[in-house]
Amino acid sequence: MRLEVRLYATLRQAAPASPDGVVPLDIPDGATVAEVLGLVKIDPADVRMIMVNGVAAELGRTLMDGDRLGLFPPLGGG
Amino acid sequence: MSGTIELRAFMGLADTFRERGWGNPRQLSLDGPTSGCELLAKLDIPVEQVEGIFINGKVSLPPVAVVNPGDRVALAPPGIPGPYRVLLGFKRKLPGEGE
Amino acid sequence: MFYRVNMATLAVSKDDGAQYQGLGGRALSSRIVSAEVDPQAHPLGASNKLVFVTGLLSGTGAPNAGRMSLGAKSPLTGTIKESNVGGAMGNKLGRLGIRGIIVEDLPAKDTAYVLKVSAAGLVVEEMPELKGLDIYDTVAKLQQKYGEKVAIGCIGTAGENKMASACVGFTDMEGAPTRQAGRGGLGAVMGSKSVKAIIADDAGTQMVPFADEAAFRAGTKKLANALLTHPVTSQGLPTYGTDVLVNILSEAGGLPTRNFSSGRFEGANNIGGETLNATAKERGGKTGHACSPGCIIRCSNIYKDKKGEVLTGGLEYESCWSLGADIGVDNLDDIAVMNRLCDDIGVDTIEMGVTLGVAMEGGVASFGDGKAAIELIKEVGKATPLGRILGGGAELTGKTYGVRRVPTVKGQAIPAYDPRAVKGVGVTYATTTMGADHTAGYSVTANILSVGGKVDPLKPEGQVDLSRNLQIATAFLDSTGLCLFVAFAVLDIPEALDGIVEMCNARFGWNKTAGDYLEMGKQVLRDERAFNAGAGIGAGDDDLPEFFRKEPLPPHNTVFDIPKKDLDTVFNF
Amino acid sequence: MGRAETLALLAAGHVPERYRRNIGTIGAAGQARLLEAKVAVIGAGGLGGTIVELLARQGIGYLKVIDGDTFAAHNLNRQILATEHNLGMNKAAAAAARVTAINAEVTVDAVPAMLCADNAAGLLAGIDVVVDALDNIETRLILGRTASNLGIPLVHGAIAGFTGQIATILPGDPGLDRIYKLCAGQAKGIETALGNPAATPALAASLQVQEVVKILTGVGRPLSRQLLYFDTELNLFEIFTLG
Repeated sequence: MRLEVRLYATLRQAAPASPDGVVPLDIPDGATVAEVLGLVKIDPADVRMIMVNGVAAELGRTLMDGDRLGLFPPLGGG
Repeated sequence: MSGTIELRAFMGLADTFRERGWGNPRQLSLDGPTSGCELLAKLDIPVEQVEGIFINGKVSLPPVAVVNPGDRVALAPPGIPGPYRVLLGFKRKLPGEGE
Repeated sequence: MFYRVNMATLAVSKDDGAQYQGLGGRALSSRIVSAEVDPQAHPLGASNKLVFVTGLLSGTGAPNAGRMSLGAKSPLTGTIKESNVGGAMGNKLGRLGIRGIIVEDLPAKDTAYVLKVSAAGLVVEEMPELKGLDIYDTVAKLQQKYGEKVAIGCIGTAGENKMASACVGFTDMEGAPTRQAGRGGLGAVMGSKSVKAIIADDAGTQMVPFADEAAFRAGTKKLANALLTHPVTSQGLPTYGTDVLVNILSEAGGLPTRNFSSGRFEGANNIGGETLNATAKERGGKTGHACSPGCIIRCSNIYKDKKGEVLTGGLEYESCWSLGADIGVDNLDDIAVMNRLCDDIGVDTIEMGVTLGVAMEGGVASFGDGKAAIELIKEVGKATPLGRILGGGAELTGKTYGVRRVPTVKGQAIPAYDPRAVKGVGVTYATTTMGADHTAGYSVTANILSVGGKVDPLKPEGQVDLSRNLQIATAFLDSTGLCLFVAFAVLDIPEALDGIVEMCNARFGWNKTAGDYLEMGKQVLRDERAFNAGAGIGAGDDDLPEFFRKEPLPPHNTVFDIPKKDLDTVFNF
Repeated sequence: MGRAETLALLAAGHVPERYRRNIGTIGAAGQARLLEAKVAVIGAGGLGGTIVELLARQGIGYLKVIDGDTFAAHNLNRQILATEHNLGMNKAAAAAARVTAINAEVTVDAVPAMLCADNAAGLLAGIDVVVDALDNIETRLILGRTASNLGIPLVHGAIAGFTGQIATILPGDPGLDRIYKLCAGQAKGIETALGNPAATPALAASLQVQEVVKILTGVGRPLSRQLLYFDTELNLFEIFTLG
């Protein structure tokens, strides 16, 4: 099944071929967010917010065909 | 039977008195016996700003207080701490109980 | 976790205190003292123990849960004593997972020890350079050595000299020693064991564990909401502090004036909260100061002198009264100087002020002479013979000068509500296990115990029942680590009590009801009564001094007329 | 003119000149609500400086500015309150001085201390809206928990590089720990690598101020249970649901 992964800020460095941070990705059925992180080679420790179709989600969330997965690093500055 | 009362205000009401340029204590003349609510109306102080009225050192609640000329009167707003609320008789009404 | 420190061997041991499960604060300190101290022990001897304990909610970050308890047999009253204190330490000890520190025996040598507790454990350090220092200097030296973030409780020279009115001073959140475990002379017990200070450093600790964190937060919100909406806790106390009571009690004819000879003070307004607040504004001091972590009531203050220098902090109603009206002084600056001296030397301000009132009655100085009063307190600091008499408290001073009107119960000075005009508190003074103590029966739980104020403060009817229920509820609140002032909100907003019950349950995974917690309060009083009986202090001692029954108090000209036999029924529960 | 007089004028339907350009969006009643409101701004750096500036101009009646830090040269690129003349000055004190210069009707309290678990509840009691303008995650979580315990709406903002995020957490909403859920023990975010350029904090701060105004006046729809994320490198502005 196909997924649209959107990488924000520093996480875009994980997909240098997609400078806009939008990475289409084929994944096995029933894959979780954590497994997708492995596929795109992003350390879960660098991800602080996960959005699936615009709604906050967890690492263990099972993804569906056509889902849009947003991954965010932590922003703490002021 | 008219005469004056000696009126004091505490806590935030003391600020009100000062802002209005009133003395604290303030001498106020009354025509005769005056209810607590009438007194507060005369002073243009909303009744909800007064929890208890001391009349000669004893606490009354505004709706039942009666002030007579010659009395020493003091206005206590809500928000004064201390055991007084039970021990001095401010706290009269229990939840679910009438006056 | 409990630490035991033996001052004779300087050995420190650690255990889980299985025998004290389920207890905190006053319930815990009184249980330890009644179980482990011989009631016949000399308060300054090897058999007495000094305990520092946290409350059930200490360290949780719950609103106003920053208090802790000290316990021992009191050198002032000869009774059991729980002295409750705010400041920064209760929270830190709670975060460190400490339920109690029990200090035992007497040291072999005359020096100054510091007990330092941190995540690494408790160590005893000898710091002879602290000996002879008063509290502000001691704190400054300790902060130099251990940093400004530690919480400190220490004694001054009054404690070192084992004066019966010596307190233990604790630092607030800014590190100023403005909070005292004031009553009952526990500073002298600490001095007898040569413990100059106790220090808590909570660096590296995590949040305390909860059996059910979500339920705990829900309870927290109920209490916080009540405190933030009740006019006493959200407006009156933050703006004016406790000192706002001076005018009120004077108006009610219950403000003891010139050694309890009148109930109304003509200078009340000069020393009351309204003036304190205006002075703070004018000089850049502060009202609305929080003394302990999590405090959202913020009744404390910082008082500056005419030059704008910080003079003292935590200037409370009781101190403004004792060092003011009770000695006829109507000058807030003089009172602030006296408060600072008492906090520095380390004596209880209530005991000191009442003692000065008795001394003035005995002709040592004139009522209203603030400057003379300041000099007399300095005598205490110098430990001259006169200073030692005054530091020994009101009863000793009364005997020394042949004064007939000595306002004490079981040797402890009566606080700022005259029992002839506020009779309910008179019952509490007469009967509490602590010696005269106004906080032993605060205005709590009128709703849950159906003891609303159907009482007339000038009449005897109903006062015994009122006092009984207040004492029980207070004993429970003193066990939680919550500040007693949450009681104002609890009185009118039932959800506040629900919140307290839910927090205690969710902290430990209990399923107790409000009734169960009040049972804990009753058990506290039973423990304390049993200890006092063993010490030879029984129902016969539960009364006020004779003059309260004989001398009418102006302006209401009433006497204390609750029959002794009725007082003896307070503990029928 | 003092705040009391302004409030009396507003109640009588007259808008003092200094607030006239506010009225088209929030109305005279809204302006009165702002003048009666108490807002605490935690942090007076990149975000907080602009927030304080705008809140003072908007006419918030009471501001409490909490920051124990002092200005240093590396603040000059973005912190609107930092100047070459006040390096070394406490940030909260500088904010208070700026507020007084802008709008004397605003009562301002400067608290020259860092917010921490010990003092948070005391400092926030009685406040109507809290603005998170902090620069580290650890303190943000303390702030979030305290605001939640006290039932105070919180407007969160954080930045790093070209990116920023804003969220409003009303009492009962999922809290800041939802946003920083996986951050336990991590004090800082990617700003340590990306830095904080001049415009990003101002952009985030403006959005935060707009949230405060909406919460207090009831006008518009706050970002409750939502998070606005912007990435100006790609001109992305996206709103996510926090659930």
